[in-house]
Amino acid sequence: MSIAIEFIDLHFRYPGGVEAVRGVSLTVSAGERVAIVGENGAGKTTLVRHLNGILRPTSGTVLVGGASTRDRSIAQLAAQVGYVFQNPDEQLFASTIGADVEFGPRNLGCTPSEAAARAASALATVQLQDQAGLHPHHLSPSERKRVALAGVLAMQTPVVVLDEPTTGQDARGVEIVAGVVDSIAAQGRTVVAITHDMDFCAEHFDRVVVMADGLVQADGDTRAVFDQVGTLERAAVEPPQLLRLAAHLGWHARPLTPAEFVDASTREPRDPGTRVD
Amino acid sequence: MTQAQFVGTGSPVHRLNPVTKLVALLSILVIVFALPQWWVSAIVVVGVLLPAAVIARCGGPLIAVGGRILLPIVVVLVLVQGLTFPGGRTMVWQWGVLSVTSEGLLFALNVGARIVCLVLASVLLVLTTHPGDLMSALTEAGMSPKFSYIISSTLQLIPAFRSRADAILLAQQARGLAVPRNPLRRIGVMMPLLGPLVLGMFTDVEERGTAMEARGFGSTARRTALEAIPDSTAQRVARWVMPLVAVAAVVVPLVWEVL
Amino acid sequence: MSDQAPLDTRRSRTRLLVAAGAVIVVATYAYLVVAQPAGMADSGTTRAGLIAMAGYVIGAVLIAAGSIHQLPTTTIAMIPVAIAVNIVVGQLVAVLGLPVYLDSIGTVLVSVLAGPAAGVVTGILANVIWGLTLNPIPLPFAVVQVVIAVLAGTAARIGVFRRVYLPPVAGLVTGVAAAVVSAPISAFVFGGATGGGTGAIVGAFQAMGQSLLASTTLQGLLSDPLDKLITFTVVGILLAALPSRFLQRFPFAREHRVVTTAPLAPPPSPSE
Amino acid sequence: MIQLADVSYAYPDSGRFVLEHVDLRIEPGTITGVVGASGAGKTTLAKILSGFIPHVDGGQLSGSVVIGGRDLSGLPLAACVSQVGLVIQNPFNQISGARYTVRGELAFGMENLGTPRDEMANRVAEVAGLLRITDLLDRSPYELSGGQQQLVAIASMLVLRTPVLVMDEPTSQLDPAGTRMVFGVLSRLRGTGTTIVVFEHKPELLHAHADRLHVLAGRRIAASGSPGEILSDPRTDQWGVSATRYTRAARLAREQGLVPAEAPLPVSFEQAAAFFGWSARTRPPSPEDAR
Repeated sequence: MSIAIEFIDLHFRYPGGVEAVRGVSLTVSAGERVAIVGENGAGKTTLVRHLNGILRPTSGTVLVGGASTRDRSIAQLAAQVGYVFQNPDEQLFASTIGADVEFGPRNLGCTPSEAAARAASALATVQLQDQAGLHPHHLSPSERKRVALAGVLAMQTPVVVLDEPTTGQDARGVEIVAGVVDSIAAQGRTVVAITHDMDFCAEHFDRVVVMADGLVQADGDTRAVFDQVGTLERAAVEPPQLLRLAAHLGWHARPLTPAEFVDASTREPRDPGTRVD
Repeated sequence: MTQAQFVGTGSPVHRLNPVTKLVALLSILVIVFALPQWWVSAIVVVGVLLPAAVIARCGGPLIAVGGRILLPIVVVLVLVQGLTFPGGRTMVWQWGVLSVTSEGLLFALNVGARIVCLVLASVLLVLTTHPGDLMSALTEAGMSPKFSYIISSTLQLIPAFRSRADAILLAQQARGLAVPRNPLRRIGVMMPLLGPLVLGMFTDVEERGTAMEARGFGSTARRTALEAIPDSTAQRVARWVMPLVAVAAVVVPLVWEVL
Repeated sequence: MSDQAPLDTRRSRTRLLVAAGAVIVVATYAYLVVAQPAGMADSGTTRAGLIAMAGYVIGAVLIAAGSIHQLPTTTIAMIPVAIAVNIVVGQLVAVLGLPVYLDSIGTVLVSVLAGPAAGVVTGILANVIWGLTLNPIPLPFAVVQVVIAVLAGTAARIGVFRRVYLPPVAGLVTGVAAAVVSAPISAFVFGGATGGGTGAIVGAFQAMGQSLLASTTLQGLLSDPLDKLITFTVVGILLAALPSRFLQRFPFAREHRVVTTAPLAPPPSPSE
Repeated sequence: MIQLADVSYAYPDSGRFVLEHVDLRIEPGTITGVVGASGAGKTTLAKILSGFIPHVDGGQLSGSVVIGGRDLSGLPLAACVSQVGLVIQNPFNQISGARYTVRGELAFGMENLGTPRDEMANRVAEVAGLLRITDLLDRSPYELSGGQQQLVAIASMLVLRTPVLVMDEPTSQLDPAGTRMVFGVLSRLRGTGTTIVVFEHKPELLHAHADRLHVLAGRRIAASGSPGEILSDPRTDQWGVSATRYTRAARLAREQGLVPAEAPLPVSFEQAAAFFGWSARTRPPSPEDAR
């Protein structure tokens, strides 16, 4: 079961007076993998916090599965939009990992056995299945972040929002998170991720939204968006390493992954010294 | 930012050494409680506290903060003691079973005046003294620097912990937490809310302890201070005179009664 | 009170300070309750308020000054976090709409894990922070925190937190003690009017013929025991959910086996 | 100079070793990086270097830890702390909160050690200048960005002028801007003679700033070498160490026979430009490319 999400001329002003989102209209259809990038303070988190009702629009509307979020509580929206927060220590509470991951499904009304089954499969997805009996605080910080991810995956929501999933993760942790993003999308569910890791973004997201000053500056296919050097510079966003290198070598191709880069290197013209800075 | 209510107007009262102001506060409390008649408190409020507030240019905040604290207390005091004061005998007003006694009202007046004086004096100190200066001055006067660390860092941690509590609530609601209607099952909801707060506390404690040791907090060297606290001989003299006046306020009535 | 004195005289000095403080508090309470100053009945022009205030505040200051020197840096670093938790727990509890404040969970946790001395300093300074930030009224009640911390630490030492049904009992006892100890301040300093709701209850008891002190004591007995019962119960649940990694870092908790943790794993031998 | 010999350690009540037979040698005045998967024992090694293990965390430590010619296990914590400054991962907890301005926070450590007032003022000004945070001195430490707070945390250790500075994943919680700020500080510290040991994940920045890298894997030092050698080593995946996309693309090109097998793999942007620029211009890379 997958649903679309839509922002219609969304404005949001914090009580302190700062207008963090200044008119955003955006549609994400079911099954899409969208990365939202931009400097801190660009309005990324403020935007996605409207999806599960944490924030309510100052003006404009947010549709999840066609219905407005205005008249539904966070707990109700939680059945459709799973939200993985940046800091796992602000949600892990149970004395074992398994019990914590079952918290979401139990709240959605799953029977204890079904919740346990969902938790087991979610922990397997993040490769923590054999630590289910451990206390969360006996794990390393990056493993705890994966427990929090499993806690939302177990709710099997049609939309999953990830806030900085790779921050504080080591190499293996990033690979596991990447695998999760791919598997969620493969099931036809929608993934919306906020990230600063441009290489992770290039390799695992088919659409990128660049935000700055509370507005969408660019939105489209990953390859196309990362080619708009001017827009990226204004939004203080560094393009992925391989794209920067390809441009520097004067290639026409815009490779997103190492494999694409090597493939492109065989086809690019071999004229010496054509270096475009 | 700290949670303290400090209002930095830079007035002469602000520039006083915090210990002087603290000694003044304590002396006023002793005097007001040693001479428990209501007019003593009234004189202190009108003669000392209000002028000081005007000089310190924070009369407005004093009335606002003081008022918010005092209003419910004074109203309740007058009602409760007026109507039900145990020693009440001479009826002043009666309506059905309710009767207000003059002794009750006098008791409420005496106690109320003292509470007003106590609250206004403390709030004035808090409004005119930055907690950092108060702590540095007390440490210089011999208080253990561990107190100064605890109070200052707590004041600055509270805003961060408030936002952490909000974040925990949001995170659990985002996982479908809804507060059950019947109170008994609400206790079950306690763990998902308090658990992260307390568990997070231990991680902080481990890191903060390490950071404090790394900064020589456990050292037994004679501590120094980067900022000097303003002081003057006049204030040093005042810090001896005021307590003497307070002691006199306690001793004189006792001697008077004996004679 | 600088830290230069050699260790042994410092240790004896801290015990002296704490003992002196305790004696003053007990003497104050005894005088006010037992001696029941005669002039109380007329117009509140007695010195009971001064005695209550001076005795309790001086006592609390001495106990705090004595206790602080017994605490190592890691425990000192814990206190600000515990006080912040104390103050912020109310924010989360408000969501549950329970008729309690639960504003001493941090104090009890510190007493149970790091010992009564640490709990005493946490409780007293939590009161001072309250006075500096919101409202000076709780300041004279600082000594009530001493009672809560000492009882919590003692309960932990005798193993109350090893059984899930014992903490509520210890909480009840502590709540009663807190109500009794705070009554003189509430009566003689504030005339029973420390807040809107509490004042009304005191009035009701006085209307039934109780003295001011008896009324404030009874009012305290209506609210404090329930609040402390839930506080101790919650602390018991939280302790059971703590990983052994956190627990074994507190010598007091380890020494008195405050929470039954599995016997310590034997140290490994390095592989060749 | 830092010298660890056959160091093994197990946390109390854990029953298993986190580090076994670790040998490590760090030259004075250098910037050394230590890489390894999360949970490989990086924080543990950082605490051993700074004396917090065993003095604070307890547990079972064997082997010798010699810094500046003295074995830490024999010294009281106060002496260790004067030798080695430790910057922890979360700047929020490094900041004591005992003072209300950055200036006061920087002086706090020196006040505890009884440093004379004017010397404190000089050192605060000097370190603030070195780290370019002079304009933050009068602001509250709690109103800064993550990156700025981490600079304040580093400065608060630098003012104590410890010969060694250990940094445990200082940028793990920062965004790219904050990360660049912190690593930028490293290059400016090179001239001060302080020996710096950084535990981090970020390959491109380690390659740019570290003189030498050590890999922590399998509870011991699995490899040591220059950043170029370590970060292009085929075993990085097995060590749980992240390689740059340049290295990954170059390794793929080598596996597909597009470049000679012995060609050293690039780590940085410049090296990769030369490496793939070569593939376009059919010229074998010169040795100094593989710094």
